[in-house]
This record gives sequence, C-alpha cells and structure tokens, in this order.
Amino acid sequence: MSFDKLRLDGVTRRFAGRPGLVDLTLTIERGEFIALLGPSGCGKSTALNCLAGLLPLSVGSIWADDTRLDTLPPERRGFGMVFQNYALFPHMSVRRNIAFGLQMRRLPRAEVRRRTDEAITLVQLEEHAAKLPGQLSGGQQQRVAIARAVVLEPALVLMDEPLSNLDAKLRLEMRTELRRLHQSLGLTTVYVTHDQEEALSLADRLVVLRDGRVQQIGTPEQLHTRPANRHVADFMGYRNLLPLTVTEKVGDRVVLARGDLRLIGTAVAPVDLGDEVTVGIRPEDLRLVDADAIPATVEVVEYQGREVAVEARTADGVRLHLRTPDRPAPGHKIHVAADPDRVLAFPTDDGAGG
Amino acid sequence: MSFDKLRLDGVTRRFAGRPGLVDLTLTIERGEFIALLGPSGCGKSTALNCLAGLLPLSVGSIWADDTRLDTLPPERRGFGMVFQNYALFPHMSVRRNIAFGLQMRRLPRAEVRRRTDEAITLVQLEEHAAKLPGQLSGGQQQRVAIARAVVLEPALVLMDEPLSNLDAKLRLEMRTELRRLHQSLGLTTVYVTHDQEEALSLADRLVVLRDGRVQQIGTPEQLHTRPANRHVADFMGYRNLLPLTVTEKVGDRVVLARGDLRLIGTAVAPVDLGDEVTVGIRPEDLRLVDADAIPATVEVVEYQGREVAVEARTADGVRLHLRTPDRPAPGHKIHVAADPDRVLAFPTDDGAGG
Amino acid sequence: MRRGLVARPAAWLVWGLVAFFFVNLAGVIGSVVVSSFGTRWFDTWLPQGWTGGWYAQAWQEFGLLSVLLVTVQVSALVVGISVLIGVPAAYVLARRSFPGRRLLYLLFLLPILMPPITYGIPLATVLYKYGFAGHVSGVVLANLVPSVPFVILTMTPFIEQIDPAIERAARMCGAGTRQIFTRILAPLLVPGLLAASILVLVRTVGMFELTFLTAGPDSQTLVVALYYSMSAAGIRAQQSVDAMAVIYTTMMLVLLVVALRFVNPTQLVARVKEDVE
Amino acid sequence: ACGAPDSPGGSARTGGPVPEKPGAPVTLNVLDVAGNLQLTQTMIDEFVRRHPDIVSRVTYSKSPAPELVGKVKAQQNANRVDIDLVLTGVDGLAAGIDQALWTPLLPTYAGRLPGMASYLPGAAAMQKLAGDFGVTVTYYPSGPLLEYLPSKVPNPPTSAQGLLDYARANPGAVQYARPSNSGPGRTFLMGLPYLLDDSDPKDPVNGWEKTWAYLRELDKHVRLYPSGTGETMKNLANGSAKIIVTTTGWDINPRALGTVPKDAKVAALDGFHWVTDAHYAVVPKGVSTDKQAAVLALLNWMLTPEQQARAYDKGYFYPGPAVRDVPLSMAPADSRAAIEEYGRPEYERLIADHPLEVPLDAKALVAAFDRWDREIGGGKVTQ
Amino acid sequence: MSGRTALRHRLAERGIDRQLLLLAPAAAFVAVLFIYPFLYGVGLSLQPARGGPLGAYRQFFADPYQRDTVLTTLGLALPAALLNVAASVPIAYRMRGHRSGWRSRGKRLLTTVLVVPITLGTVLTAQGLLNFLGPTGWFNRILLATGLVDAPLRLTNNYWGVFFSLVITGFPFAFLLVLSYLSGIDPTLERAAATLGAGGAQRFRRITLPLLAPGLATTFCLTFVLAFSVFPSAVLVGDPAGQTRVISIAAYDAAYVRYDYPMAAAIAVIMGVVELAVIAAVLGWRSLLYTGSTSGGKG
Ligand SMILES: Nc1ncnc2c1ncn2[C@@H]1O[C@H](COP(=O)(O)OP(=O)(O)OP(=O)(O)O)[C@@H](O)[C@H]1O
Ligand SMILES: Nc1ncnc2c1ncn2[C@@H]1O[C@H](COP(=O)(O)OP(=O)(O)OP(=O)(O)O)[C@@H](O)[C@H]1O
Ligand SMILES: NCCCCNCCCN
Ligand SMILES: [Mg+2]
Ligand SMILES: [Mg+2]
Repeated sequence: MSFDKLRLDGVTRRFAGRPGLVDLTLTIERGEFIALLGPSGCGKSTALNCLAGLLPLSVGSIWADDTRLDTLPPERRGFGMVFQNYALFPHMSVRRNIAFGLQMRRLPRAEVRRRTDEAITLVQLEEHAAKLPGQLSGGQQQRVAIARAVVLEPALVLMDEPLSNLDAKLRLEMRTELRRLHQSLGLTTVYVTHDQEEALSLADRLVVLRDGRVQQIGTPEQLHTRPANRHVADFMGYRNLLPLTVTEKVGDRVVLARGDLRLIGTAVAPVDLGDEVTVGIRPEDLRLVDADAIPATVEVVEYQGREVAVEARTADGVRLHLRTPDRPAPGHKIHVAADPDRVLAFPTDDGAGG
Repeated sequence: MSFDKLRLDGVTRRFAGRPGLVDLTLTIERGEFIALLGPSGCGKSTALNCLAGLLPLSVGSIWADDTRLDTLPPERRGFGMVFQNYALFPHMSVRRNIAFGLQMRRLPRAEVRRRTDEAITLVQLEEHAAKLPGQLSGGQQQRVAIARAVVLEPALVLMDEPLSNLDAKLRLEMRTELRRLHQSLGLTTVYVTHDQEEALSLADRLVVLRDGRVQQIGTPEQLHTRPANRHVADFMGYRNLLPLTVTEKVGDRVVLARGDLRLIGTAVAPVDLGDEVTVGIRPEDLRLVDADAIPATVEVVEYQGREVAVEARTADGVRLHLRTPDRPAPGHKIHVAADPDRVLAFPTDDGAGG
Repeated sequence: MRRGLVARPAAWLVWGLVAFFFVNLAGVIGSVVVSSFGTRWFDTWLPQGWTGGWYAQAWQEFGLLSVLLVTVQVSALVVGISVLIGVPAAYVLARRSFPGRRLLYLLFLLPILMPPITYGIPLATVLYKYGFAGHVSGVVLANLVPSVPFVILTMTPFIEQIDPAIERAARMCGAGTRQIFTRILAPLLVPGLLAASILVLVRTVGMFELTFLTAGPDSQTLVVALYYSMSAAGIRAQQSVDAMAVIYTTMMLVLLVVALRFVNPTQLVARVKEDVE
Repeated sequence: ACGAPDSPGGSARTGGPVPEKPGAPVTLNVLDVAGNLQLTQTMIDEFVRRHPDIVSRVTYSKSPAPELVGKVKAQQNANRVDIDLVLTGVDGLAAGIDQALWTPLLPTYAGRLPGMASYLPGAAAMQKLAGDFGVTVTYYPSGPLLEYLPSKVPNPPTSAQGLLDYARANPGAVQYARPSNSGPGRTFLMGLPYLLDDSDPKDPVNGWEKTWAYLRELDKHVRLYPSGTGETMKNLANGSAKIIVTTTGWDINPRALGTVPKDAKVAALDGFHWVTDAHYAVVPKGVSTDKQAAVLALLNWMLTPEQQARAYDKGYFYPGPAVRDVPLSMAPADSRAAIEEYGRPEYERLIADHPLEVPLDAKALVAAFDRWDREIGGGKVTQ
Repeated sequence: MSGRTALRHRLAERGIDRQLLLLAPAAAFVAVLFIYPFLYGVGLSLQPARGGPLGAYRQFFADPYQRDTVLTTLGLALPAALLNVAASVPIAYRMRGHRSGWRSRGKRLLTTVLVVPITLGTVLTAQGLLNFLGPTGWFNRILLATGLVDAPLRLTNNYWGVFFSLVITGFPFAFLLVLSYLSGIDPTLERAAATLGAGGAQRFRRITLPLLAPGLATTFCLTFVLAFSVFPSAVLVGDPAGQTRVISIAAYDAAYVRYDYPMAAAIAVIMGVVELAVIAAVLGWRSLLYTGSTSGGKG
C-alpha cells in the first residue's frame, strides 16, 4: 500500500473506556520522518498500533490518499513495524525471523537470501544469525526486530523505541543507518523514541503527546526553541520550570520575578501583567556569570563528562539546574544568567490541549 | 545475605562452549554503586545473571565475605534484580507484582501494603496499580520491574538497563530516585546501562566489558579521561579514532601525524617513534579555531539542540566528528584543534585484555 | 536452576511414587504379555509352557491384517481432520470474545460429555442415509463427532498461552491468517498438537460404540474385534483375550512412536524459551 | 477404501416373493454375535466353494450381541441394510423379535428348509422360541453343571443343599459369574427353580421364592461374582475358587484349550433339569430378496447332517448338532480326537436322563437379571 | 461501500469479523452430525412407554438402585480425576525443561515411559489388573512370599480395581496434557520469583500454578469426563452389580439388556447433566483466573 499522503483523522483509542490516544489528526507526507515523543504511557505505542492496524480504532479514520485504511487488516497494509517488546518469533533463528516477511511476499529464494544477508549485516548480527532469539542478548534481540522490519522496505515503517537497548556507539551507528535507509529507499517513517536527541536529529517533524493528546506538532527546531506549553517545555529539557509573576511587559518580552529572582524572558502565549506564569529555562541555557545576575548557592555537582550538572538554590529556595564546563564546588556562591530569548514564559494554567 | 565485600573470582560463563563472560574478577564494597558498560552482547546481563544465581558459573566463584555464594540458589542470596526483559508476572496486577517479594519474606500485611504503596509512588504508577502487566505501556512495565526489585531493599540490587524505556525526563527523575534509594538504604548496586552519561553520573566505579572480557575498571573520571585502550575509548565516546604515526616523542607527550594531519597528544601506553597508533579524540574536545590547526571541510551538520554535530573531512580524506555551538554550513572550510591532554594515542595492536 | 535441599524430601516422595507406579504398571502389563504367550498358567509364578499360538489364532480369526490397516487409516484421518478443523475453532475461542461465545463453548462440550448412547444410533442412521456408514468414511465421520470438540477443548489453553504480540508481528510481516497458522502457531503449538493428537488417537482407536454402529464388514477397527473377544458370548481362552489386548496395545504403541517420530520427540517437552543449564 | 459409497441394495427389491436362486451370485455379509462361527464357518465356506453361482463372497464380522440391535436399527431407519445374515443366541434373537428387526422366513419358506423337520427334540423346542423369524442352526443342552478339581474337592456336593453346605464350610470357594455376563451363570440361575422345585420356574418375579432365598443364602459365602465365565475358569484353575458352575461346552472346550486343567471334573446336582441353548440364523428386514434366496439355500445346506457334524467342534457347544442322527463319528477327525480326549462319556447318560427345559423368554430373563443384580450382586458389600 | 464498511466497523466493535469464520467448519460439523442425533436422543428420553414425558427421569430417580449410580460414579470419578491431575502436576513439573546431557535424556525417556500407559486401552488394563492383582497374581504372590500378608489381598472385583484402572488409563492422559501446558510457561518468570526470595514451593504455588491453572481446569474436566463414563473396567475389574454399579452400567442395561431406549437416553442425559454441573463449576472457576499470554515482557 503506497501513498502520497497518509492522513490520520481524529484517531482515538480507548482502553475499557479510558483514553489511550485521543483525537490524533495528522497528515504524513510520503518520505517524511515523523518522531512521536512524550512521557511514558502517553499513547505513543497506541498510535503506532492503530496505524499498523493492530488495534482497532475507537473513533476516527486513517486514509492512504483516498483509500480508507483503518478497516484493512495489518497484513494488507504492507507496513513494517519494530515492536517495543520485539515480539520475535521464538522458534525461528535470527535469519529466519528476518527472512519471514520476505518469504510471505513470495520473493525468489535467492533474493530472500540476499536481502536477509544484507539486513543481518546492517544490524551487525552476522555471528549470531543461526541463534534463536532466546539465545541473544537484549540488544541483539532488538536489532533482529529492526532488521525484520526494514528488510521489507515497506512504504511505511513504524518503529517503537528501536534503539533503546543499544549502547551509545551502536545506537549512533544504527541511527545513521536508519536515516540512510529512510532516504535511500524513500521510506516514510514514524518513529517513537524517548531520546530527544535522537528525535531531534532524525525527524523532519515531531509530534509530542501527553496523556493521549497531541501537545505540539512541529520541526525539531520549533519544538526545541518554542515549545507550545510548559509540558512540552518540560519534556524538551527545560528542566528549570519556575513559578514567577509577570511584572513588566514589552511586546512579548516580559520581566518575571519572585523575591530576589528577576529574569527577562519571552512570553510564548499572551500573558498579562501580574499573571502567574511558568518560566522554562534549559540547564544549558543558564550561564555562570561574575555578577549582576541571580545569586545562588551550589548544592550538588554531578560529573557528566566534559561538563558538570549543577544544582543550585537561590536565597528564596528556588532550585536551579544548570550545566557548565566550569566546576564550582558545593557550597560556592555563584551568579546565574540567561539570554532573554531562551527564557520562556508559559501561562501556568494551560490545559492539556495543544 | 548481607556482606561487607562481594568478591567475584574468575567468574566465567560459556554458552555451548562459546564465552559469554570470561574471567571476571572484581571486589565490590558494601554500599558501592558499580556500573557495567559495554557494547551490546558483551556479557553484561550474563554477569548479572551469574551474580543473581540464575546462571550457573562455568568457572570461578562468588564470595560474600567468607561465604561462598555461587552454590546458593537465587532465593537464598536475597538479591534484587531488574530484568532486562522485565519478567513481570503476567497474572498479577502491578500492585501484586510489587508486593510479591515482600510477601515472600512474610512481612506483616500492613507493612507490605505500606511499602508497596511507597514503591508504586516512587515509580509513579498510582493510577495503574490495578492493571495487569499486559495492559501497561512499555515504560510502565519497566517501572514495575524497578519497583518490584527495590521494594525489597535488598543487600545487592542488580539492575539490567532499568531505565532504557523511559523518556528523558522520567529517566532523570528515576535516576535521581535510584541514587537516593541507594544512598539512604545503604544498598549495593550493580547497574547495567548503555547510557554512558547515566553510568558516569550514577556509579562509583565502572566496569567496561567487551566480548565477555573486562577492558577496564575504574572511576568515571578515570574512564572518561584515560580509557585503557582504544576499545574503551571508542565506547566512551572518543568518536574520532584516527590511525596515525608517532613522529616525535617527549615523555608521554607525542606528535602524531599522517599527511597534512598533525596533532600533539598523550600516549596512554608506551609507544615508540614510528609506531602506528590509534588516536582518540572526543567530538566535544575538538574546537573550531581560526587558523594554525587542522584544516577540514564541513560535510554534514546535524542539529542537536544547543550544539550541532559536525562531520568534516581533511584534505587527506580523514573524517572528523566534532560538536560545536557554532553553526558552520556544509562546504565551509574550518580549522580544528584539540588540547594535547585530550588527544590520546593507543597502541593499535592492543589486545582484548584490559 | 538448582533446587534447594528443602525440595529433597518432596522430590524423593514424588520419585518414589513414580517408581511404585512403574513397578506395578510393569506388573500389570507384564502379566498380560506373559499370559498371552503362555500355554497354561495356573497357580504358579510363570506359565507351564510358551506358545505364540494365541496370536496366530487371533490373527486368523479376525483377519487382523486388514482390521489393523483400517484402524490405522481411520485413526490417521480422524486425527488429521479433527486437528485441521478443531485448532482454528480453538483459536477463535481462545483469542476472541463475541456474542454467543459461551453458548458455542457449551455446544462443543456436549459431544464430549454425552455418552454415544444418546446420539449413536440416530447418528449412524444419518450416516447410513447419506451413504457414508458402512465404509471407512462413515466411521471417520462418526469418530469426528467427539474428536473435533476434544481438540478444541484441549487446544484452547495452549493457544491462550501464546503471546498475541508474536502473531501481530507476523501480520506486520505480511502473514495472513493461514500463514499465521502454518508458520507461527503450528510450530509454537507443537507440544499441544502432539498431546491432543495422541489423545484423539487413543480415543479413536478405543472408540467402540460409534465405530461399531457405523462400520461395514470391511471397515471394522481393532477395538470391535477386541470387545468381541472380551465380551461376546461363547468360550474363549483368557490367553486369547490377552493376546488381542497385546496386539491392540502394540498397535497403539507403534502409532504413538510413529507420531513421535513424525514430529521430533523432544518437542513433547519443548519450550519456547530455553531453560538455563 | 473411503471412496464413493455404493448403494447396497439401493435399487434391489427387498419385499415380495423370494426367488429360488439369486439372479446373480451375491455377496453375503454375515454377522456373528454368538460365537457361532466357531461352529459354522467351515460349513459356510464349504457352501460358497460349492455354490459360486449363488454366493460369490462372504464377509464375516463379529460383535457383542447387545449392540447388534442398535446397529440394525440404524441401518433399517436409513433403508440401507448391509447385514444379510445374523448368527445369534437367544438374547439377540429375542431382542430382534421384540424390536421387529427380522424378516419372517417361516412358515413361508419352511419348504426350502427340509432339515428343520429332523431337529432333535431339544432343538425343536428351542426353535419354538424363534417364532417365524429364526432358524436354529446349532443346539446344546448346556447345564447347569458344577466343575471342580478332584485334588481340591474330593467329595463334590451332589445336591443343591450340599452345594450350600459346602459353600458355608468353605467361604469363597463357590463361585459363579454375574448371570447377565455369563452363559453358565444364567444357566445356573435358570436351572435352580427346577432343582429347588419352585412354584413357577418360568416366572422369576413371582415363582422363584426358593431360588431367591437359596441365592441369598449362598451369597453369604460367595466372595465375588466375576464379570465373565472365563474369570471363574481361571480362578478354578489357580485355586482361588474350588467349585464353579459350568455347561457342557464350557467344561470341554477350555480344558481342550488349556485354560483349565485337564483333570477338572464335573458334577451334576440331583434332579437337575437341562436348560437348553441354541444359536439361530436370522435375516434382518431390508435384505434383498436375492440375498434372502441365497441365505435360504445356505441354511438348507447347513442343516444337512454332514454339515451339522462339524458343530461338534472341540466341544465348544457340546454336542452341537441341532438335527438328529449326527453321530460323533461323522465329525472331522480333529474334532473327534479332541472330544475323545476331553469329552465325558457320562454326558450321554446325563442328557438322556434329565429333562430338557427351554430357557426363560427374554423379558423374564431380564427381570431375573435385574432382581439378581439388585438383591444378590448389589446387596453384596465386600471389602 | 461506506455503508458496508460502517456495518463491518460496527460489527467489528462487537467482536464479529471474518476471523470468526474459522469457527465455521467445527461448528457446522458439530451442528450437522451432532445436534440432530443428540436432540433425537433427548426427545427419545421424553417418550417413555409410560409415565408421561418425564416418566423415564422420574423412574430413574424414584428407584434408589438406579439413583445411587450417580453417587457411585461420582465417588469413583472425582477422586480418580483429582488424583490423576494432582499426581501429574508435581511429576510433570519435575520433568519439564529441555536440558542437555544425560539428565535430559533420562527425563525424556521417563516422560515417554510415563506416557506409554496411554496405549494400553481398557481391556489390557482390566486383564492386567485381574492377572496382576488377582488372588494368585504376582502382587499377592510377592506379598505372601515376603510374609507381608497371610491371605491374598482382595484388590479386584471391587471399588479399588476400578479405581486403579481409572488411574492407569487416566494418569498418562492427564500427565501428557499437564506436561504440555507446563512447557508453554516462560521459565524466566520463576527465575524472577527466585530473585524475589521465593523458594521452590512458593515459586510453584504463586507463579507456575496460577499460570497453569487454566490448563489444569481443562485437564481435570477431560479426565473427569473420561472417568465418569467408565464402563468396561467397571464391569471387568469391578463389582458391576454393587460397589461399582456406575451410571454407564445403568444406561447400558437399559439400552442393551432391556432395550428400553427412552430410559437409556434419559440416563445418558442425566450423565451429561451431572458432568456438566461439575464442569460448569470448574470452568466457572477457570473464568475467574488469569488466562492469557504466559510471557513476562520483552523478547
Ligand atoms: N542461551 C544462550 N545461548 C547462546 N548464547 C548466548 C545465550 N545467552 C547469551 N548468549 C550470548 O552471550 C553474549 C552475552 O550476552 P549478554 O546477554 O550477557 O549480553 P549483554 O551484554 O547483556 O548485551 P545487551 O546490552 O545487548 O543486553 C551474547 O553474544 C549472546 O548472544
Ligand atoms: N490493554 C490495555 N488496557 C488498559 N490500558 C492500556 C492498555 N494498553 C495500554 N493501556 C494504557 O494506555 C496508555 C498508553 O499506552 P501506550 O502503550 O501507548 O504508551 P506509550 O506512549 O507507548 O508509553 P511507553 O513510552 O511507556 O511505552 C497507558 O497509560 C497504558 O497504561
Ligand atoms: N464404552 C462401552 C464399551 C461397550 C462394550 N460392550 C461390550 C459388551 C459387554 N457385554
Ligand atoms: Mg510504548
Ligand atoms: Mg543484556
């Protein structure tokens, strides 16, 4: 089933009445790489399962151009999927697991063999091709799951956290391979990941879900620099979420304050003077400066490679997280500042809706 | 089974004759937090399984102080374990899964209830306490697995990639909780992760494995700044591994060159003039400078939040990876330099042994 | 996984009981086999003499060669067809919920519960009417009546045990329902299929009433001859009944061994995930 | 073999007059529910050999008697009868008559069965039980007799009271099988009213006071009632029973087969009457007239003295022939040899001296079984 | 088209779709070959010679000799089925596992040997019990020779003979099913329980047994039905007029001795109803249990 546009129209799935995914409307262009992001349990896997046809929709429809898809059984949609829990065929060797889909398409034996071998090489399991899934390590199993899905070169690939059990190096390699495959084969990909960096580096567009509802759909840059609400911000790594009050306002530039703390920032949605807002700042956007900024005391320093993660507290007891290549010691007094463009003010009461 | 020292002595496990874990010798102090790291399939889970008593050793022994442990069945060791594949009891609700271990210890009902509730809160599954594992999302299942192990407050907790299926924010929270638990309860933890950052931030000591063999054991800082060989380096994020020749040598400061490329670095092991070495540099240790350094052309720029990942190529065709907050465009000429302390030269032929 | 010392007494008890069971079982079987080869056996440990005559006589009297062939044919067909029909039905009952599911379950229970006395004669009438009875086909059809539900009932829990995610994965690979059955479920269900087949086999070979009612002169199975020799009017030596019983058991054993050969015997206890050690 | 079912006699006539001879040689399917083929199969085979123009092939099947009725009914309900000739004992015969399964062969075709005119008196009496439906093919006076090993029972009882006394003195030593599962068992049951001089030996419900009282008394000293005659024979042989009930055939044949020691002896109780037994040939309704013709020709053949002599067998149904003037000397050699070795000269006199009685009719016999089960067998609570 | 789709959609929501067609062959088969004959039999039971439609049933329950067969049969079938299932579980539990080395070969052999009695059939079992346990059989001979008893034990032609035969024929049946059901349970779960401090007995009771329970329920039902319809051995090695006058004997007598088909059909229906009651209880219990995949997470 190939398509130019894949359209999800109000896709909703309930579990015993409680919503797993609510009203997902999204058009995916052929060749796009879409990443689904969101906290654990937000409905990412549910969305993939609905797309794949593994879960019937409670409401809504899915269209491939003008063909209605959601009534077709999964095997007639011709999509590929990497399952979050792998779902490998326990009675088949790695090789047979990967070849299975090709055999289902009745490809000539030689081609099955060739493509299976390629996929095995892709996921670096040459040595393990004859093992059963039960004899593999977790990461090896995950790679079989990836190979089994991509070997089919399906029109749409659905990947549910496909790299979560791989080590950093392999993850990077696999990520590059997946991107390469996506481009060279002209696949359309919907990708679930909990790794922001992965999402940002791979995807053309991101969909952020929370409690089954879409929070924001946009390019990586949009999400990163302009999260639509504080939940997205929270999720996108704005670890400092401070409850402040709007004390001055010029355009969308606002002054935010509480006690000692005073910051200049940018309002993401219209706010009024005196509003309580949530102010989001990423740890890496907070800088140590010499003076004339927010004073705080270092409490915890965590070694993180070239940088350290610092937890500091202002005189008022507000906790701040920052990352810095400098190494302040616990107890030190520091001064912290941030670029107003990177200080985002969100209305505190914004609902779940995007 | 509590202990002051847990000693692994030549622990070896083979699968049908092929090594899964070879000759692991390690002494763990009570209260220590040990992280096992290594590429997929290197034997991390095997090591945990041996410790837990789920896999009989092929060779070697395990001692808790002066008591030999490896002959005890798992239930007599009193260790807790988070399984990589969760192994939740499919017929028990989340609550009952978590309470199971407490019930096995015949604790009073009220205490079981209290501690179970605490553990459920810890992993933020209050709303899902009555569900069966099959009704949970992947990350929720993983959290049940964590709660089930830590609720016992066991002398030794073994965690096999316990956070791999959680989103970044939750992972960070859980990481903090685990560290807190570890400290407040005085647990000893052996932790498998493929996330270097997690390992570096959590662990007192790291054990790096490759192909079942120990490569290096040391503190995070040791591993990060002085990987013992090029494999560890590779794994610790030294993404630039360049085959160069030693052209000058003063103490352990060496000059390394090939064609245009010329770098000053530090020898990790004794090298001689003229030796072919592998030079490791992390992407974040390569700086863009104005001139007087290695010239290269930008090829790929990948957006990664505040920084970008750049792939550049020297005139000789050597590919360099670097991270920078600047945003060079593909095709630009750049100059790259690195601090000699952070340029490590490893003998190319170093074996697998640590 | 090593078992603790605590398990020892329980283990010993279990093995002790198993051993006791076997010793007595050997006695039960042995006494029949010995008797079937004995000339006369009165109040002694062993018969006075040995002979194969009882077998020769039984073989000849019942034309056992053709009876055995019919028996093998009937039981193979019944096992094959009931698995083919029963497993898909068991699959639906295990996996799906739909209105009328319980009623259907009851419907499938009934033929197992109801003694053939209730339905045997009318069933045979139907089969005679449409020209099946009197031939192997009629015997097979009649025996399928309890066998199909039997397969359904035994297979349902086996299917429930299989993680549906595996099936979903197969669908994502483009496998249709048929391929799911042949490529995924069948291999995973091997232990169950084997158990169900063996039990259907045993029940079919031993099914006297329905077979007798629907068999023609050329489609009798061994059990009819066996029951005749055991319970018909007239004088029979005990040894000849013993010989018949041994022939019956031997045939079953051969069928069982063939069945186990056919499907790898280790799969009787095979599992999806390997145990350690 | 499971190809398209042909239609047996689908178009053939099943009613109307039976021709002298089938239009074409027929296949006969013979079902034996009485163990009668032991005696008659050689007769039938010989007939087929001699008359291929009448019968081209015979198939034999055997089954326990009780289930027969159901099978024939199923076939008749479906109009597809494929059993052409049934060889049965009294019970199957009666059940079939009761359920209207059999084609009446008599008196219409009596003329084609001249052999019936020379039945022995006992056989003639047994033939009356068959009414218009069956033809007696073999006959024997049966029992009741007692059997014992002289080494174990030097002085066997000679009267009913003696048997009771013996049982009392030797608990568990007297054994008979559950009557509904055993020929000798039921013969003993039916013979008792004559021995005890009960008011109506043909009415087990109202006329057997003494019999039931006697059985109840005997029951106190009987340890078990096996479910088959064979079992009692085995127990006699291995010594766990000392006196069992038997019939002529059950006396001679098992000793010839070796399941009972050769030196076992029989005793007759004073004043006993023989309760006779016979096997019948019957034709189910729905068999084509061509096949009926073949069956009639076959039966006629079987009732000739030459063929009847084969019924001596090895004492299986001793003597066996249903017609007069068939001396042992006419029997095949192996048969003669067996009977000379295992037969008993005293039988001739016993048969001559004691009255012959026909067994109970089916209804009465079932009533007797039921009462025996309830009051004798069922009352027994042994541990 | 969209109307059809909508209908299909709505039916699918209620759980009705094309997959249910997989039921069709079995359902059709049973409907065609069983329903009519069965209803015919039930109808027959309602047409006794006298006593109105329920006459046969009334007659059965009015007569203690008949009525008691229900209890007699339950008294044999329930303990035998329970024993068979209960004994199969620990043995199968120890036999499960697919290991290598001599131990596995030994277990495999033992498994095969345990399954062998399934081939015996009722007749050989009955003959064997009569021969072996009979007054002069090897069993009593050994007891006598070793001086353990001074008169042969009475082990056949009574309750125990039938009970033994139900065990010999029923045990391998139950064992085979239980062993196979066990093989479908993921062994990692027990390992997980072990790390939580559960000893062997608790692992079995809390993990394996609950996951096995649905299979056990089915096994029990089938073994019970098998035992409840015991016939040949109740006659051959039992005391068919007394202690082991099971309900099939009553049905058999009605059908084949008295040719009282309505009564026979009525007794058979009663058999079915009693079995159904027991099975309904067991399956009702089963429906309260967890049934579903027995795997515990990823993989
Ligand atoms: N039962 C088995 N039979 C054969 N080989 C096995 C078996 N179990 C594990 N292995 C092999 O042993 C090696 C180590 O496995 P292990 O599970 O310890 O890896 P790991 O370090 O945990 O990897 P990952 O990060 O992917 O989970 C792997 O190559 C694996 O394929
Ligand atoms: N079968 C079910 N019954 C009830 N609730 C369910 C069921 N399946 C999923 N849910 C619930 O629906 C919500 C969404 O689940 P889903 O698996 O889509 O989450 P997810 O976004 O994939 O999370 P994760 O990142 O943890 O895998 C969760 O809260 C989950 O508990
Ligand atoms: N399951 C019942 C088997 C019936 C066997 N009938 C034998 C006839 C006994 N007289
Ligand atoms: Mg998920
Ligand atoms: Mg692992």
